[in-house]
Amino acid sequence: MFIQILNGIVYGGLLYLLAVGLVLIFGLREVVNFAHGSLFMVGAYLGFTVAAMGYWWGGLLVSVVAMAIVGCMLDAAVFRTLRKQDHIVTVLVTFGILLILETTVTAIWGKAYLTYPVPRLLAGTVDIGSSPFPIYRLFVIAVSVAVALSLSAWLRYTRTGLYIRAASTDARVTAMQGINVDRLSLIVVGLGTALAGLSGVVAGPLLSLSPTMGNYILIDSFIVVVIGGLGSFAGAFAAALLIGQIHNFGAVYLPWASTVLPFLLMVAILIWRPTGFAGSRT
Amino acid sequence: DPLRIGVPTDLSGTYATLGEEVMRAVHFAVDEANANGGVAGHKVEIKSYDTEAKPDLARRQSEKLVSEGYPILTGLIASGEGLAIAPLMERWGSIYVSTINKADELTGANCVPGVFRVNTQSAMDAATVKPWLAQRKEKKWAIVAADIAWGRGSGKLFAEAVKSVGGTVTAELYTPANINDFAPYIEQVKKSGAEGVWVVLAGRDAVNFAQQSKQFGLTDAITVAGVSFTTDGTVKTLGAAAKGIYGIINYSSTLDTPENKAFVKAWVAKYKSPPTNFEGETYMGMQVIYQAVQAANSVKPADVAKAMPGHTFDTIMGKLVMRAEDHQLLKPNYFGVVEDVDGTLRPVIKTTVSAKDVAPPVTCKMASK
Amino acid sequence: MSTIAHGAAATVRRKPLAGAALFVTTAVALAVGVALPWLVPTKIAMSLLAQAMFDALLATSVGFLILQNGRVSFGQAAFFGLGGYSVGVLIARHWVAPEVAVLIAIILPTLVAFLLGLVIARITGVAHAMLTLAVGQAFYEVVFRWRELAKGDDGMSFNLPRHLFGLSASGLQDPAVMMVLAWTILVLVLFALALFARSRIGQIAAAIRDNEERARFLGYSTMLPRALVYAIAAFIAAIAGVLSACYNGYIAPQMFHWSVSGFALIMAIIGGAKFIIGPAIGAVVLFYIKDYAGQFAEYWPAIVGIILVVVTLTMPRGVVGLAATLWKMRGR
Amino acid sequence: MSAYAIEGVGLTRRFGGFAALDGVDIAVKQGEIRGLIGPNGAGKSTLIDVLSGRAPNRGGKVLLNGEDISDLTPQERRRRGMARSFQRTNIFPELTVEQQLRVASWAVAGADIDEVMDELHLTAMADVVAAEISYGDQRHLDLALALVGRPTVLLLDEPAAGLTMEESLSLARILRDLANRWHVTVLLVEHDMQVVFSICDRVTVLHLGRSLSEGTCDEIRADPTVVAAYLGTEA
Amino acid sequence: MALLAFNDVHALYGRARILNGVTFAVDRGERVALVGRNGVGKTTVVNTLCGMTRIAQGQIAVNGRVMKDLRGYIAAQNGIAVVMQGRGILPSLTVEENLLLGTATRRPGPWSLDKVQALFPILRERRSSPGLALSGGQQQMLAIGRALMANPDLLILDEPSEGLAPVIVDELAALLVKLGEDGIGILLIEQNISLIHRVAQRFYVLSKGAVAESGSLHDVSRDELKRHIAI
Ligand SMILES: Nc1ncnc2c1ncn2[C@@H]1O[C@H](COP(=O)(O)OP(=O)(O)OP(=O)(O)O)[C@@H](O)[C@H]1O
Ligand SMILES: Nc1ncnc2c1ncn2[C@@H]1O[C@H](COP(=O)(O)OP(=O)(O)OP(=O)(O)O)[C@@H](O)[C@H]1O
Ligand SMILES: [Mg+2]
Ligand SMILES: [Mg+2]
Repeated sequence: MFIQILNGIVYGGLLYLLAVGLVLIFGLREVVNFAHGSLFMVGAYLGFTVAAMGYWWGGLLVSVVAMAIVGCMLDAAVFRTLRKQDHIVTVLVTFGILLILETTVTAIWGKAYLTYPVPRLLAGTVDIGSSPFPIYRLFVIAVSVAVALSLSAWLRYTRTGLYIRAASTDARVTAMQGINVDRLSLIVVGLGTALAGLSGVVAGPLLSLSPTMGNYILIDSFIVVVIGGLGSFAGAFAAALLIGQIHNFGAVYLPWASTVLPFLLMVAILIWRPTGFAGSRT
Repeated sequence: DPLRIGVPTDLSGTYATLGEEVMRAVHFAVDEANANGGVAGHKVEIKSYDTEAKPDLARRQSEKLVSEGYPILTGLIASGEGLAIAPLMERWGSIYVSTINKADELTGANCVPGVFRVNTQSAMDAATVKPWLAQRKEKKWAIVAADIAWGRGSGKLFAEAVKSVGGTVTAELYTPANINDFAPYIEQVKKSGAEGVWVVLAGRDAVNFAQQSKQFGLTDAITVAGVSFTTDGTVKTLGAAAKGIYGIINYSSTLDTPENKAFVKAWVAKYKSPPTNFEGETYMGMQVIYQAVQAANSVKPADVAKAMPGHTFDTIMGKLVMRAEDHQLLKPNYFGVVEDVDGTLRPVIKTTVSAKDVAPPVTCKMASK
Repeated sequence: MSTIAHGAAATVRRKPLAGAALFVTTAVALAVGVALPWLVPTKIAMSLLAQAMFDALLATSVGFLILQNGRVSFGQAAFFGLGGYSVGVLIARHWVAPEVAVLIAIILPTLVAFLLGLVIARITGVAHAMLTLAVGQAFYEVVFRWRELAKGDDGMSFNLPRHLFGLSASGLQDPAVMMVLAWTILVLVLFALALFARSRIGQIAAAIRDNEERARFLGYSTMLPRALVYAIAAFIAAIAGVLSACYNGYIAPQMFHWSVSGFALIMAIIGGAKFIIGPAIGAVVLFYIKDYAGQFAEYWPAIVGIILVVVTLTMPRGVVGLAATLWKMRGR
Repeated sequence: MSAYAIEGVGLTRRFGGFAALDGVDIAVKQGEIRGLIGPNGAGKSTLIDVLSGRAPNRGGKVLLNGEDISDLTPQERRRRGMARSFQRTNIFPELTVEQQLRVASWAVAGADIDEVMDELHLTAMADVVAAEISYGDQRHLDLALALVGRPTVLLLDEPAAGLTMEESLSLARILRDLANRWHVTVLLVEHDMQVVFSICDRVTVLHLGRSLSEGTCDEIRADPTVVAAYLGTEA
Repeated sequence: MALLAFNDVHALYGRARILNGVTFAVDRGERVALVGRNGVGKTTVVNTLCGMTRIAQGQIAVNGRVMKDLRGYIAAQNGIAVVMQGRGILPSLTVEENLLLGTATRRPGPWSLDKVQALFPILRERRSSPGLALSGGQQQMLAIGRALMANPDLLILDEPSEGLAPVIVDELAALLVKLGEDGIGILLIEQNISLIHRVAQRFYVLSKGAVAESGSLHDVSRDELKRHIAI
């Protein structure tokens, strides 16, 4: 039982890492980023390539840094250009980017599934209540909690955090206070994409790598974002943990409905509160 | 006039890796035939379109191939794709040689004159399990299977087999397709106290399950066996995590027949690594097409179709008969384990079950026109 | 007080196609439909055009929901699939007369959508998109797993009856016949939607889309008009599903899959979701682009991706939006 | 028919522990123009929200022509003749001025909109989408949406805000006209004292969620507490 | 050198030309009113300064420097604070966070959180409620307070009296006069003639997208000003 709860937290943590990037980008650019899953995938492949040379932690670093740069480029080249367009139009662009990224990765790394090694430091299992539990999974929990805490602290207590929250509500008004929103969004989209890279690497050893791996987790992340209340970071964290648990206990107790449970939960929550857990945005 | 074969297959969907194997085997067979002056004097030409493993797209792309003059089709992967185009063969005046679809219906309830199957259908896999199970000492088995028709069917047959040899099934878990985290299922297998786990998963699910059970120490603790689980592709991906996993093998490059040895040798010369199970099966499909063309001495699909039923084909698995009643090629099936062969891990055949013993019952009522 | 003539130099409303023009265009389009078998050279071209028309109907359904309700649906495949499955299952099982099966296949999704609309229409934006996705996937899961209904994930083929509505049903699987039929239906649907948009209820729906709260303070119940738009959209999707299922003689869970909904949405936006005809045009354009890109084997997604990026960066209002802008410029 | 067109009894609205409305009673006679004034945050908009059904009303009662309408939805209240305008402009941004007025008129049996457009200087921009007209014109439009179909009870939340002085006075004339000729009852929230004192029959002063005093314009103008708390030099 | 100078500025929204050659200037310590009918383009003047329109012709100079690239944040970084029409309160941020946003440019000066909260006590009382929860007039105070927090050289107010109770308008008038005397430039866009008369020294009348009239407020009576606006 306890192990199952722990497993739920692992999956929830992973979803959070991905969802929080979506929230960041949605907040500032109002972009529903369908390419996020494929950025996660690219991050995983980059990390994999370095890790395969024997530098696991180097892979992590390379992936995060490279994805941050990719994020900045994406913001400057695409999101900034489209900032005045209908949000639905930008969805189209991100979908196009998704297709391009998947094909590119296929061309470079091939279609075959790849397995990402676990770093030596975190290999093996520990016994939790006489049942072996992979150390690596505890690491996943640690990473997501660390990201959650530092991100909320950053957003809540720093000036940049205040500006980001402000710009996420109304970019025009925020700019009129003398804040360069384009630069801010470079940081934010870069950060969000870097987090996608981070989650790609962190998820790598749990999942197999394939050019479409992002698609299998993107929808769960969107559910997290929506249940959390669009644009809410704390809400996303709570929702991610909830979905993680639902996923686990659904698999155990309601296997025939396990795939629709997250959807049902979302429907129920939205009907109860149309703006999600923490939603006040209009 | 050339022999034109259309290859609608999945190049970008869920089974894109298989599609890649399909294409490699088709190209190999075509090059080989053309280097030898073609098939009965006919040069071989192929054309391929991506079906994304979606039935409606499979239909559209197949129709395009047929209309562009490639009326002999092969290479579809998902059973749904094969089932979707089967009824259209007559209208299009084309034939379909199935090499990967596993659904029994294709040559059973839904059989049609224009469809032939070269590969192993699910019922044949099921018949392979019992002889193997009888010789094992594990008596408590858990089942982890994909929650689709194939997984459910296989799981059920395995459970029956376990009971028939006096064992018990401790847990029967059906997993949705393409989930990311198998931890809850692994945990349940562990808790059930099973001595072995029977896995009916393919592709990404197979890889994820194997990798995660290794991390949880499951693979080392109990016997792991499965169907389609130990494909060459999966084993290659998993590396060391695959070692010691048992499984049904439909084709293996380690198969010890002279025809196969020649084929593997030529293959390795070209691609540097031995052919995978899907590559072997696809190649066999091409062999069957070629020989039917030779027998018919025509590339017209109608003539080729006439030459197929009851014909004996000379394949890499030996001389095999295309059963006239349902167009299923009667082939042997194998059981093996992943072992180290010349430094690489590969599924190695341990038990061979003869074509006669795995032959499925005929359920097809072919409306012969 | 003098009137404020100067300040009002802002954009003047786009006048909808004048009544007469609408009727003439429709008549011409119908005539073209009748002539299609002589215009389209080969059987396969006819078959492709017929299938492009199914996509166009589905995209029109998605676009209509955006235009009239301001709601982005990521699950319109639910009604497409429901239409297809209803007709397929009912005909295969011979539970009712085939004509009744067709009617049920169109009415059932419409009703379901109406009821759903009452519940989910008050949710907006991304959350709404996810909700509709959930609905679509729920249907998908059901047919995927309910093997007794239509063979689950493998899908099911079915034979058309000999006659439908007194006509030979085999025509439904003849590319030439299906092409003309689908074209005609599409034209009539677009015509009806144009009439709806000008009607009272259409404009009230547009007002509700724009500002629901104020519409209520003007005295409107906002639930019914929105649910009605859902129902109409589903009705169109269901027609597409029925046509597609009959043409293929095959139904599979993929009909419900979110990727079908997603592509329909993309088609609608590429064409220009702010125009009634936009989604249909977008669907046809994307259908042929994809078909063409298919030549590049597994690299087709990149080609489509690049086209999507380029199209949105250069014509954010869609193909029809660009055409409209060019048309206006010509007038100057 | 009740003597009062619109009546609120014990109206209360709380946000957490804070009472924005704390048991306010108000009753406006048929055809009367009642001014509602008070400091910022006194609860005026909240009162309008409760009367019009925008905000839930906990514990009090709303009567329209003597009939209890507390549980009715806004649309039902509108159909019974109650209309309102908004302090924060609340219009249909993507519809043209004429389109939205037309939609408004359909809800009340196709009333004429030309007169309203004319009176509120919207005719010149009839074909412009509302998002693109100036703020002041948007205020006009907001008011016009409430006036279409000549409701019997009008709840107006700062209709003159953002208008030029001259337009404010013309607005005052329109309201006076409505009340005199058509017996429309008006509850008018306004910080423009010139408007309030020129047309209101009586004035209610709200303070901290309670009714501070009520009386004729002269009485209110003379009330020292009102002057200190609210009017300042305007008195 | 003027704090802000518009020189024959022509500006467009999309294709619609709204400003047709606007010329005016505000200097340090000057209190200037910009008046005109509804829809004449007053807010557009502010929006143009903030880069929200396309300038077809003409120049805008801040502190004597001609601005090439007018983007949203540039005016603020040059010491111009704006109280926007419609207030521009960030609804999900708290009152205090809204105020702190005003200090984004980190300009030194007399105004601090404490002083602003002393000026409008309600902003202290409700400092941790979301901006959304304020009444209309309270939001207006918040918008004014936020602009003061920026310690601007030039304060632009677009109809600041809207929604404010008369006593508060009195206070606002006194405040603006005081600010002007302290050397800050004030550009007041208003409909409330009495406030204009109490605050401004000079006025510009906007009409047909250009300045039609200007002069000193000492020289015109309220009625004359009204007539000017109505042209
Ligand atoms: N959603 C809310 N949450 C918390 N408090 C609120 C909310 N809405 C309003 N209030 C508070 O209720 C009180 C009354 O607000 P209301 O808008 O009715 O004032 P008002 O009299 O209309 O003021 P103004 O003249 O400034 O418009 C105010 O103190 C306001 O801060
Ligand atoms: N986004 C926009 N797009 C097109 N035209 C616009 C837009 N915003 C305003 N306009 C037009 O510009 C003109 C000037 O508007 P502006 O808001 O500057 O007027 P204003 O003088 O501030 O009026 P008010 O006193 O009502 O606030 C108006 O006629 C309006 O129709
Ligand atoms: Mg108010
Ligand atoms: Mg203005």
